[in-house]
Amino acid sequence: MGFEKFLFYVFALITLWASGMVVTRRNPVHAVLFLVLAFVTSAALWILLEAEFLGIVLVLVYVGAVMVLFLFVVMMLDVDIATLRANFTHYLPLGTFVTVVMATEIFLVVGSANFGLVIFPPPEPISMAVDNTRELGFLLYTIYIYPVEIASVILLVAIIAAIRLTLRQRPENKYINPSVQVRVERSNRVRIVKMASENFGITTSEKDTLLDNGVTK
Amino acid sequence: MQFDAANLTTILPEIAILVTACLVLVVDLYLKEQNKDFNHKLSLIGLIVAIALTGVVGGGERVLFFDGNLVHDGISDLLKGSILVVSFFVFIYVRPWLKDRNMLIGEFYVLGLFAVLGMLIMVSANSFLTIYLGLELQALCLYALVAFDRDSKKGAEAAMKYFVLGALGSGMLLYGISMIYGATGSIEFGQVAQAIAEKGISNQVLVFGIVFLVIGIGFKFGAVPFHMWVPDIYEGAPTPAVLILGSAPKIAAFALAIRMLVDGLQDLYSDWHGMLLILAVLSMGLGNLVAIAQSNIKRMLAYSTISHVGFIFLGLLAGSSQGYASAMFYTIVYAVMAAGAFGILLLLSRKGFDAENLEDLKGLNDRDSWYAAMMAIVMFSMAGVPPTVGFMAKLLVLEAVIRIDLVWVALVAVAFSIIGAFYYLRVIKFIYFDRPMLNCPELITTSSVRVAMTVNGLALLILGLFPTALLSLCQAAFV
Amino acid sequence: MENLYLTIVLAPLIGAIVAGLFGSKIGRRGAHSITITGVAISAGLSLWVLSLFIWHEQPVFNDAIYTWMVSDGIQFEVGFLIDKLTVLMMATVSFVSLMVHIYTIGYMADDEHNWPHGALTGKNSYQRFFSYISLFTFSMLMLVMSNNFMQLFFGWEAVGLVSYLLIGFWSTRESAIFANMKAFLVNRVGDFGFILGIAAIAMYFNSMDYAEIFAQAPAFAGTQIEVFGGISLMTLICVLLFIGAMGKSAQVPLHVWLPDSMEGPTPISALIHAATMVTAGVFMVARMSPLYELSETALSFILIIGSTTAFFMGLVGLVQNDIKRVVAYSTLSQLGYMVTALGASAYAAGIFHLMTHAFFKALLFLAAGSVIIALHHKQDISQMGGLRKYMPITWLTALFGSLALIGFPGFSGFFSKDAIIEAVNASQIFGSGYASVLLTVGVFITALYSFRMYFLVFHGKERMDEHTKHHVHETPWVVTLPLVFLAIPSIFIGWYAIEPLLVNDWFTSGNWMPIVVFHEHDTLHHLREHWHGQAAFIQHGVTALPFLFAMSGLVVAAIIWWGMFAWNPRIDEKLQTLGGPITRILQDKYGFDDFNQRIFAGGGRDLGRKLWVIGDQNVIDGAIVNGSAQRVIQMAQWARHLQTGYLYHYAIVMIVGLVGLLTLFVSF
Amino acid sequence: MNDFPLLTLTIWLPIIGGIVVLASGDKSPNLSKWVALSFALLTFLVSLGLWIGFDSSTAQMQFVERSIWIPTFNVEYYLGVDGISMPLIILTTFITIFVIIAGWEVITYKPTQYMSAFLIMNGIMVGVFSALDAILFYVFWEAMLIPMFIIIGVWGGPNRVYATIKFFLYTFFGSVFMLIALIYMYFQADSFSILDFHSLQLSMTAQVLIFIAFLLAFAVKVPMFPVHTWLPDAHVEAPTGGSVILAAIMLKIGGYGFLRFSMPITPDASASLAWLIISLSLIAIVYIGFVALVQQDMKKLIAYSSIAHMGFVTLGFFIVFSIVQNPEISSGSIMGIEGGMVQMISHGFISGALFLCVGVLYDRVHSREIADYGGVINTMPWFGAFMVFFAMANAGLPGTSGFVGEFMVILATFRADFWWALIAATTLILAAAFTLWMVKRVIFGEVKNEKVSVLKDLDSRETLNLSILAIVVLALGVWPAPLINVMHETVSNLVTQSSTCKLPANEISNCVLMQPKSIAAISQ
Amino acid sequence: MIALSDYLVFAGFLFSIAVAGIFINRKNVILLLMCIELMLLAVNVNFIAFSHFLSDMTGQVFVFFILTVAAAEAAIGLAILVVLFRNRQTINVEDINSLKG
Repeated sequence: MGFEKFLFYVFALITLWASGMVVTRRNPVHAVLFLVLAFVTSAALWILLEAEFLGIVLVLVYVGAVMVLFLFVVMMLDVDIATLRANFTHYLPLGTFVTVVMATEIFLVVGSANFGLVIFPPPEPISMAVDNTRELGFLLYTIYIYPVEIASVILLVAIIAAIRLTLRQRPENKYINPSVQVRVERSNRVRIVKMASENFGITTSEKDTLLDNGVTK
Repeated sequence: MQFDAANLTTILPEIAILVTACLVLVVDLYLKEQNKDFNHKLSLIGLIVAIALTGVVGGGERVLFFDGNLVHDGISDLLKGSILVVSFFVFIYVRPWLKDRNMLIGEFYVLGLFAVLGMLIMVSANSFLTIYLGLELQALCLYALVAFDRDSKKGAEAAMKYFVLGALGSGMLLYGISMIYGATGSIEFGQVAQAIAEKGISNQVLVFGIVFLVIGIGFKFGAVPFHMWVPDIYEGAPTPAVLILGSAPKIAAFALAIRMLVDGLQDLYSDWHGMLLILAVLSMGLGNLVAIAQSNIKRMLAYSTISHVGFIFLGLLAGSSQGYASAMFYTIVYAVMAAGAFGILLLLSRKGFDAENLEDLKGLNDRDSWYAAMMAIVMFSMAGVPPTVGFMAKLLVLEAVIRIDLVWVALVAVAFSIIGAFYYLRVIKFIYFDRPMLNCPELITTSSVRVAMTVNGLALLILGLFPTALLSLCQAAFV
Repeated sequence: MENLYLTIVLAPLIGAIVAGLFGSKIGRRGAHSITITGVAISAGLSLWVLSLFIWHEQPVFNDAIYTWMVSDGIQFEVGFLIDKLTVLMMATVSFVSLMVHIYTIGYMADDEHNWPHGALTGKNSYQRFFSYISLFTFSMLMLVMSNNFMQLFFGWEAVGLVSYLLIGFWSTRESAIFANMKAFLVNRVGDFGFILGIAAIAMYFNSMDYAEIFAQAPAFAGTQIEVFGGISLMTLICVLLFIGAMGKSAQVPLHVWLPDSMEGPTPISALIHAATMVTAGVFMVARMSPLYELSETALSFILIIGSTTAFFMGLVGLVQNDIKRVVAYSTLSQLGYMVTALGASAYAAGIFHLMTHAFFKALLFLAAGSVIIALHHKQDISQMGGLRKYMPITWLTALFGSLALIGFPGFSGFFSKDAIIEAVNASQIFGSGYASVLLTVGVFITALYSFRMYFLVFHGKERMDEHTKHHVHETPWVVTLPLVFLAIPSIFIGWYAIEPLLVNDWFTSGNWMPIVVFHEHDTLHHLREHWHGQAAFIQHGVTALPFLFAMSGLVVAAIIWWGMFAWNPRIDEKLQTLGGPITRILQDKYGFDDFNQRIFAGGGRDLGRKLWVIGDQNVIDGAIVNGSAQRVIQMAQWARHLQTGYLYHYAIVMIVGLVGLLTLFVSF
Repeated sequence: MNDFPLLTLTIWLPIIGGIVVLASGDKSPNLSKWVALSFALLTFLVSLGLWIGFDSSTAQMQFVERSIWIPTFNVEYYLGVDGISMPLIILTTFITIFVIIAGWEVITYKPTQYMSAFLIMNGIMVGVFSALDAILFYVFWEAMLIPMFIIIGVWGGPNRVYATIKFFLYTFFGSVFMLIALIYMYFQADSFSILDFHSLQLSMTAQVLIFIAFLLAFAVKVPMFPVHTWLPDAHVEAPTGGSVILAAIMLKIGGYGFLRFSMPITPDASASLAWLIISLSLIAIVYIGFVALVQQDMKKLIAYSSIAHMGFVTLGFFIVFSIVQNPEISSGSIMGIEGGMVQMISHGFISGALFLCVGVLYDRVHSREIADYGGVINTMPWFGAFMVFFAMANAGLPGTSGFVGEFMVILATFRADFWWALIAATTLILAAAFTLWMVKRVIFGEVKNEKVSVLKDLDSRETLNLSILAIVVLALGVWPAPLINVMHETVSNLVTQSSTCKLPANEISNCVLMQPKSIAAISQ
Repeated sequence: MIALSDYLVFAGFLFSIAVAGIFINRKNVILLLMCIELMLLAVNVNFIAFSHFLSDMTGQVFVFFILTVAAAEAAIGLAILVVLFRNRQTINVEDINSLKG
């Protein structure tokens, strides 16, 4: 067995193991970390498949961004592990059964009967001249321009939605609003009132005026 | 290769919506609390423009654009038009509700419009990629809309469920797509069909993939057993969100089915026919049955949706252009009915109170006999009682299945529709036979809503009496 | 002539309508004058037509007035058949009716007393009564003048309706409205058979018209049909029709309604339940003689039923104390005589007795009524007596009536009854022996109960209370005049009518024979052959057995209820206790009423209740309709629990669905 | 005359009227009442045009209007009447007038909606009778449920919800299967025209299945024996007008369906299943007769008597088949159907009138319990007179229209079988028994309680209503010929159709009816 | 050499594991999200493998978009999660069943 094949098995097994860990770990932080591992190894597999760009992207974007986001959320919602003690034996029989059935069915379909080397001989290794990334880019901006546009909208939506859902000013915590501070005027702060001099026998009209001036006796 | 401007003219409606959405997004920042109404107006204008543009660019032969990523044909025209119109009504209905809860903010409209955009994209998609992206665009907006009321526990829960299950569904859909891609080497429907035709009879892998696709479709429609999200989301989500995701997206889902199964995999009809049959029977059965047990009207309508989906599938599984046309007719009609039904619910709600239980409809006839009549029409139409259009729709799909000698399915269908009639009648019972509860305030309604609701209700009647126009459109789409 | 006949029929109808609808406007005088005019017109015309038939060989009229409908080729028409038989009936009916009309003026004069205070029904009851009896006259005429079965049935039921209305006239009396319902229902039992008979005729003759049917009848004489395991068609038809007659003419066992019908005002007891309506059955059978002649079985059936009625109902008359009921039972027994005559194919004799009976029985009833008026509506003969000197006319006429009834030589009843008895003796068909015995003995019974009543009412010392005795006096002329007018024919009509009717083949001669008698059934030939005039007939009669029976009955009655009664007023009760069980049987009228009440009325209601509760409420509605609804709802309640609300359950369901579809559709 | 769209007018005039009245709202109820009444009268007058212009010498459809409605399934707007439907249409328009009048002062809650409901109902029912396109027929047939559902539910008695939902679902249940049958036949005939269905060759199995589907629909409507339980409830709870329409017209639609669909379309199936219908009818006559006997509620009693009477209708219709199968019986089949028809018409008037009578009492005392009455005639003599009259008509007294139909049916039945006729004739006793017993307890006797003692006699409105009906009942009883003549041709044609074998050539051997050749014998 | 089937089987198992994860995880919503990410990963592997063996770039393009969408999905999903947590102070799946029946 060639070196490639060896690599394939190593990475594939690690990925499967890691993902198995992901679904069994009770501690979300561990789970996320295992997920990261799974992603990294599968990225390696993609590179084996001559999809370098995607492999890199997977590591950068996914591991770098999405997984960090996951971690961040997990940390933020400080879920105490105690309550997450699982008793997942309850549905285990059914679960395993169904999963096994599904796995075997998938296996039967995608097994070498349909996709063996006979039917799908391995393609000629692409020459170094051909740049996977460039090709991809070329396709994206010619044939797949329309999907790219849609994708951009999707990302926009994601931003809007995320902000709308999470960003909120709590009334209870006080914070400074600069624009209000700037727009403040003198009249809002000080008010000058005329005081009448101390003399008795005031006419009612004067009294009114005094009262108008806000003097209280 | 040079870029053809014709590409852009065909997607003018989409562009219009997109522009409107962005406009709203920006303008909203500069609007004061009191004149947030402008968002509303702007969105409506945008929709009208889009409708107009659909009319302008509509018609003509079936042409591919964007190197086969987008198709423009009768189906897309008709479905786009109906999606836009339905959404137009929807936006009118939701306004008072939002106003009462001063949620009349830009994001709602932005998300709503983007959802519409997503549906438009799905409708005119010609490759698995495009359709998937459209789907996701729409789905993401809807997830957000369901959770839109940030302080509602139920809303959050509903959103969570919707999201997780939705993601699961699209994951399966993708798996199926990957299989089809693997088997045919293409993701463009036309080429897929071609490849299959060359390969000849269906092979294992394709069927395997189709199963996943059907699941994706079933999920979008909410067909049993992929319906579990429907009732919870309908109940938990704020009613405007339900209104949006309960009406037009069904049309989009129909497009999903038509594009993938018919444009792409028509040759494998014999394979997916059976799957749809199972889903159809299950949906009609469970939907009608469980709806009886509901006291929450939103939930009841959710189950009724499921049962209607069963009927739509009947049309699809007929596999003939006749059948597709009838299914299309049914879908559009259903969208209109749903819009009307939830519109009434919105009317009955007011600040701090959502009309959710059947009791909330009590004595509607005394409170406002006109809206009562409209609701009655909607209900009878859902129950499929002539002369409302609901009957015509049922008639067409039954006709389609009997045409392929599935009389027993037709019998099952009508048998369940009898059960179904019961809960629709119960709604009418509350509207007409009961007196309103004490201290229930006057209905606060705007003239625009009244007009819209009137059009909506009477449309069901008129379409029932003169179905030819819409029907011939549907059939023209499938020649 | 058609218009003439129409006038005869319609005149009373118009009177009825006017008096009925506008009674309150035209008032009492208007009401009775218009109705009486109407009836008088038809009576006069009928008599005139009769005279035409007697002396001027008036041709038979048989034609349709208008076509009721045509269906399936059968003509349903309304038309008249006027022949000798019909005119006789017309004359009798309209004449008696006229008398009753006049009499009613007096009888109903103070009808207000019969109504509770403030009952609006009592307000115009006088006019209503007149309108009813006029309506009755119309219906009865329609019945007798009809020339087809459809119209016959119409008249048949119409008279039933009027009798229903009149028996229940005093609608506030529980007994009255019970009696009229009973009468109607029992009659309906008869009509049940009658309509089936008509249906049979319609099926085989494809016509409703008498003439056509009689013409075709002989052809069907031999026809057998497979009902009741093979039976002659004619027998079936005749028996079915006769069941109708049993209802109308109160033959055992459908007689139960007639005694109760005495709840109605006396005039209608006279008119409807003695003179005319109850004889409709007799008339019908005579009319259908061409059919009945074809079935001896039916004739025997009639013979037996009739004679049984004649004898046993007479017996019951012995123990009655209500003056009207005594007369009612005598009516039953006399009807029995007529029917027996029919059974013996002596249709003419039957009709003859029908006529004479109409007069003297109407007379008796009216006399009874007059007594009742005089005693302020007391009807118990044990509370009467010695009325002879208070109301001479009534007394005399009643005496004549009773003599005629028991068939005292020379009186009309004598001729008709003797003719019947002779005919029955001459009859050869099955059951004739039984019949003749009963009839002959029946004569004794008749005399006994008639004169029991007579003596108790008019002789002996007055047993009524002082108050009544103080007021008792002869009734006004409107009452007595009809008595006199009826007394005359009761005495003489027999003498004059017997010769033409029975001897000179009035019915059975001419090209159109109203009554057809086959030679082998001709039981009157003996009478005809040995006819030497009325006097000789009387002579021969007084030597015959019936006369002896009658006389002995009279004598016994005189001894007991006149002689012995003088020194022991309680003799009547004594005798009845002496009778022991027999009396009891007679008093509860052989238990017919109890039986019907318990079995038919009660049983029917119980059955209905069971069907309703078990069938409708429990099974159909409970189990099936609502039951299935319940099941559905239960299923729904169960199914909604599939929606647990747990996210992972939803996911599981989706995935199970996925796996399911995979396993189902992917071929591995 | 025939080019003028008279039928369309008869259908849509009242519907438009209903909408007008509805739109007028409850602001000026009196005005809208008058509007409603005038529309009803106008409709009646228009429908009289049908009677006048009708040519009773042919069995052809008349006043035909035909235009495409839904091209794709060539569903047509196809109207026309023949001797069977025309009288029923007139009955409908006629009865509606009385219903409107009857609700004049009684209905206080939303009277205009009440009136308009009945007007719309009127139009729809005319549509049912005049539709010659199956889908059109079905649309009207189902649409009819909506107003009735509302009427019972809104203006009904205490238990109205149960009753009306039961009514709706029962009928809905029956009719959906008919829809399937219709669509199935559409694929055979490639048209929804009922007349094309008539000339359709169907295999025995197909016929039987279609027949059963129809049976479900029509038997529920009629209603026939096992599926009758909705009627008493609906009647009891419905307002007077509702009961009248139900009894007078809705039930007839079931009978009409048998004549228009079951018998001509599936003659062989009908012939082989006639025994079923006949026995059900006989059961209805006897069983229901006994049940009616013990009812405590006047409306229930009348409702049950309606069922019994409709039993006569179905009996008369299906007796045809046992007659035409029997060679030595020359005729009788026509009489059966005509009898059934007459029975339907007359029952329309009589039961309607009886319900009006009950309504009169109910409006005064607000009770339908027989026990709450007694001696009514002492305070309401005129009412008593009418009640007794209609009761007698209900008991089938000759001279009233109630007699004609029963008489003809019994005559026809006798031709088929003595025992059937015997059972059928028991109605003479049973009908009289339950009707008169009710009359005895309600009308006659001494004044039962003070409620009765203060009753007011009929006012002019009620008197008008009842007397007109009484006149009609009497007229039909004294001279039914005009009615019969109108339908005669049609019926004999119908007999021809339903006695002609429609099996395909391969099954022609096991066909009990006559081959298409020797028809002449029957329909003379 | 590595056959296409190897990659597909690998992806298939990955997919199954993700599904199983959804099954057996009754507690933490975040884990559900991660399972979904795994599922998408499996799909991506499929696509890339196909595109490699079909030597057709379309698959990679598709993957590119899937990644985009997945990122957006993750963002929104987590946002919803945050909302949920704010409202209910828990993300325990077993506590989130107020909507049912």
